[in-house]
Amino acid sequence: MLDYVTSYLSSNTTPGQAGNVVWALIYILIVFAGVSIAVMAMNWLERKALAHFQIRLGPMRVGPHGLLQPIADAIKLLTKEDIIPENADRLVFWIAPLIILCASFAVYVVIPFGPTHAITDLNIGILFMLGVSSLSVLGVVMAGWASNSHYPLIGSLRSSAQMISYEVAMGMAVVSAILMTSLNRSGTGTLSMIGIVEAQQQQQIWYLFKFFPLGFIAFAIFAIAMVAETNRAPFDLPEAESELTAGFHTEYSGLRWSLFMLGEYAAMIAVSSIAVTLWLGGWLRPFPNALTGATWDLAFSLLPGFTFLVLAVVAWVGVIRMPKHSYFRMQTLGLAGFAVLLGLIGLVLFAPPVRDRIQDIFWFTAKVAFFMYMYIWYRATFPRYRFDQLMRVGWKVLLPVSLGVLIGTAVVGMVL
Amino acid sequence: MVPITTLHYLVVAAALFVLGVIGVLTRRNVVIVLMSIELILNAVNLNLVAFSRLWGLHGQIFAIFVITDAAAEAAVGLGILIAFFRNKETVNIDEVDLLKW
Amino acid sequence: MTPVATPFFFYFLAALTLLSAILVITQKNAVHSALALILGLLAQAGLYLMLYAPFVAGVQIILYAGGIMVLFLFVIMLVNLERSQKEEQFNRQWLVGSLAATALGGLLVAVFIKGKALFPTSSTQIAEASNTQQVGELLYGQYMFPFEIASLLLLVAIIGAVVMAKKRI
Amino acid sequence: MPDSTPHPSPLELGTPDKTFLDSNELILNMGPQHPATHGVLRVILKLDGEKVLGVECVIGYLHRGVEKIGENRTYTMFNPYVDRMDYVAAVSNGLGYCETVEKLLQVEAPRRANYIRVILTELNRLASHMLWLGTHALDIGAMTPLFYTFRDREEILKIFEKYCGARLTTHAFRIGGCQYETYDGFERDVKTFVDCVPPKIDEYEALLTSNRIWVERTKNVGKISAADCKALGVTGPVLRASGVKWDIRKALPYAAYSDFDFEIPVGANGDTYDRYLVRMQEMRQSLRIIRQAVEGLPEGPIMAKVPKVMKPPAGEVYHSIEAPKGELGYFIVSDGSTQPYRVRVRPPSFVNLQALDLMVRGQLVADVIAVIGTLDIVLGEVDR
Repeated sequence: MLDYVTSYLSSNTTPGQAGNVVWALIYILIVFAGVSIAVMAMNWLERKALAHFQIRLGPMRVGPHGLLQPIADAIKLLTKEDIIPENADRLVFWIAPLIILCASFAVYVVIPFGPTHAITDLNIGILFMLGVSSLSVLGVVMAGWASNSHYPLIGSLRSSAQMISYEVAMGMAVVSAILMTSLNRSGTGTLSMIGIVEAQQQQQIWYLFKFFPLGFIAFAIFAIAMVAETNRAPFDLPEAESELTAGFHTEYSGLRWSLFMLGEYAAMIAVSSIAVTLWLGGWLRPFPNALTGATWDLAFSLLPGFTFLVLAVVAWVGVIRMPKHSYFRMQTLGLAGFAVLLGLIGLVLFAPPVRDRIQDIFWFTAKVAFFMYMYIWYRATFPRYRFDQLMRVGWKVLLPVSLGVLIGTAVVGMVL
Repeated sequence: MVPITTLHYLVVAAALFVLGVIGVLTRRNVVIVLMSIELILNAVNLNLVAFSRLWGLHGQIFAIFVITDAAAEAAVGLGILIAFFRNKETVNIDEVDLLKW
Repeated sequence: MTPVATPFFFYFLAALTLLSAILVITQKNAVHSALALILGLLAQAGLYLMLYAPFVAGVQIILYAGGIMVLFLFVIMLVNLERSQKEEQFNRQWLVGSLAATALGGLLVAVFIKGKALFPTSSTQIAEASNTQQVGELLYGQYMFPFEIASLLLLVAIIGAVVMAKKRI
Repeated sequence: MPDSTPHPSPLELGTPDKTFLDSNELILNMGPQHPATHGVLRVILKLDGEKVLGVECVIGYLHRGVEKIGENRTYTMFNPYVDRMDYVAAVSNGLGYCETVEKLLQVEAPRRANYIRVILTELNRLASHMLWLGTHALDIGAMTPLFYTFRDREEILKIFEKYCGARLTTHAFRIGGCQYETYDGFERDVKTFVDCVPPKIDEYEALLTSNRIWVERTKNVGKISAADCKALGVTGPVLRASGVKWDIRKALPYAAYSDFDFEIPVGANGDTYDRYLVRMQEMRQSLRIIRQAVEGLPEGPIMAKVPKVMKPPAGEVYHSIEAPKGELGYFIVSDGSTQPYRVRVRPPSFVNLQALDLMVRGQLVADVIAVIGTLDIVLGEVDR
């Protein structure tokens, strides 16, 4: 058993490539559990960050600083009555959230958290990702139709029109990044997610900065399109509550509604992962060219543990600032426990074997977290586009620009 | 267990083709007839890809062309359907019996 | 990468494909038909993967399941009439039609069994890892002209669909 | 000036007899329970796809018969009722009513009372505009300004609370002056507030004014020409955004407004963006007025001599003030008894709402929401 674990730890391929079913299953479990936890954390973080943007406190009651709020929410949603409208198409109504959930979770099969930390490495990785994530349109359309109500139907039509429109620009931007992978000696590019990051490593540049500003424009297009693709502000018109109440999931409640939310957040993380993989160097650490040498390597490898220690200190400050009243004792203890937990994780991350293994995951997660923060930031800042303006942006601005970038990348790549 | 050969795929494709043909011949709803046509195209695709295993990649290329063709067919077919529906308010294929209205 | 449990997955996916195809042609509600078709298309993508055609599988998912079927669902929602579900689903010649089609199927199977000997026993080894590159090279090399024709076809289809479906142009 | 443009014909409502796909026209009912109609307004939209062919407002869901109540109460007793019309700008309502009755009684409020009235009314204008900004931005999808404006509006309400004990329906003024002398520290509170608000307004503007999406959502949306405004009797910021420099505070000064130096911001295009800019400017001008008033706050009595039982001479009087939403007029007919013979209110929201149909024709559904927001209606005032 131990041998098995160690043999895995020293392996240099993903479980899927190695054809190791057991490890693949374990990985699938880890990744899906991790994503579910990340979604819950994201839920808390979004409410908290949004609240602080808006000079509010956000959840404060359930657990210290509302840390247990997502769990309370989950319990509430699970125990809620599951209402199916009288005239709804029950079968389709049932399946729709599952499709969205499956589509957004299936994407994680190919996301490379590290050179070996991926469930598998498909050689059509990015194609697979785009394809599977485009399947969630089906869920949206079905949910709107099955509810047998006007607002969800209009919401779902809008939503699917939006997702399909932005998929085009998104695909073009992705293609221009893939073109860059072929700029090596053998002249063969790759669609594999791991291959794309390795190409960036070989070319010693993140594609964000490649052929500046071409790579940057492609990235910007993708970054805009991915917000539209996940129906988030400022492109959240399917859910424009001042116009359509809640869009395609108006009639959903309880568990099924929470599946939609889970799917939405998982999709947000998934598209951010694509962006990170394609343009921000995936698991590669920042400044690999400028800050080289053993010292810098050590410093960067200590960063994950250090980050957790900082978080622990922040949490501990929270403990100190808790009101000294018996009423708050449980909360204080809970927060102290959380701080200690963070600190322990930080310490564990300093251990050399863990450190080496965990580094790529850390950088990948940090980059994705940046995008997650941007999502929240957009939501706090921007008003909502009108539908025709949204379509105009998608078709008349992003698509031509992405085509131009694609051609530009091809030409520059040929010349160089 | 018998190893899976190309013939297995061909039988599946043939069955799919037959099901598609049955759908086209028997259904009255235009939308489902169009979907049955997609089934037929898919059967062809499966055949092409299965053969590409024997004789190189050309089959796959043709499968891609067939998919393109299916997209075009679906778009035009559904466009016709909408125009038809607008005028007659039915999706019954038996009533598509006028060349011009 | 060698596929695991090939027979199992083959039979599973094949059964899924055929079952969903049967559902497509028997369902009363067009949306249910479309859902069954989507399931079948996905199962077929799995079959393509087993045939070492990952690129076609990807295209199948993106174009068919993500594109064409959404179009179908859109149109079904626009033309979904309660009436059409209540009326007769099969036309009068359904028995003749099914018999003829089954006969055709029988013919095909007979041909397969007869001509089994003609099949090459060894399949050519297709390098899966470079499948996409090879498809690309063929598509932009040998099949350049058909490729352009296909794009023209799509353009014509777009214009045609718009002309057909738009109320006033 | 007669209106030259042909007026839109009233909507012919009715369900389309064709099915969903084929129908060119779709009747959609928005409200009365809709998050974006600012209360219980019901709007019936006639749509061609997403394009609005016309709207019809169904009002009266909040009708309480305020005018009829006025005929059955003495002049003093009716005073608190007027606060319940435009509950967002209760102080303005009270000012209008008190001044009208004073005009009827032919008494003048003392100078100090007038100054206090101006300070409170302008503070109320700020509060009203802040609430408008927050909800308008929320309708268009920007969540954050709502919280910022409510934070700052809270300060105003605190001043109200300290002054008269109530936050929303203040009943701050009495016929003939004010009942309450300013509390200790009133001037300091107001000055602090006036000092700290301009950066806050800058903050709102930083979030919205040059925000591309905001500009795209509001520019050329809900346009209305000056001529149409005049023809429909539209007043307030909506009228000024169309380029008409009409503000009763300047044109027919009341209270102590003639003492202060301020400008009337006007727009040019009469679209939603201009109305936004005009209101933002008005907030700054209000601050200017408050500063002048609080710095020059005179000493003296706060109440004129008015009889305990008011029996104004028979006659009629119309008086109007510039409420945050437009011209708020009171028409009171007295028959010489203790109760008015007839009270008629000219509510700015009600009149401005009539322009909705004209403003949204040819626009999209999403614009209807933006336009309802920009009209800044309060249903309590529309329905009375």
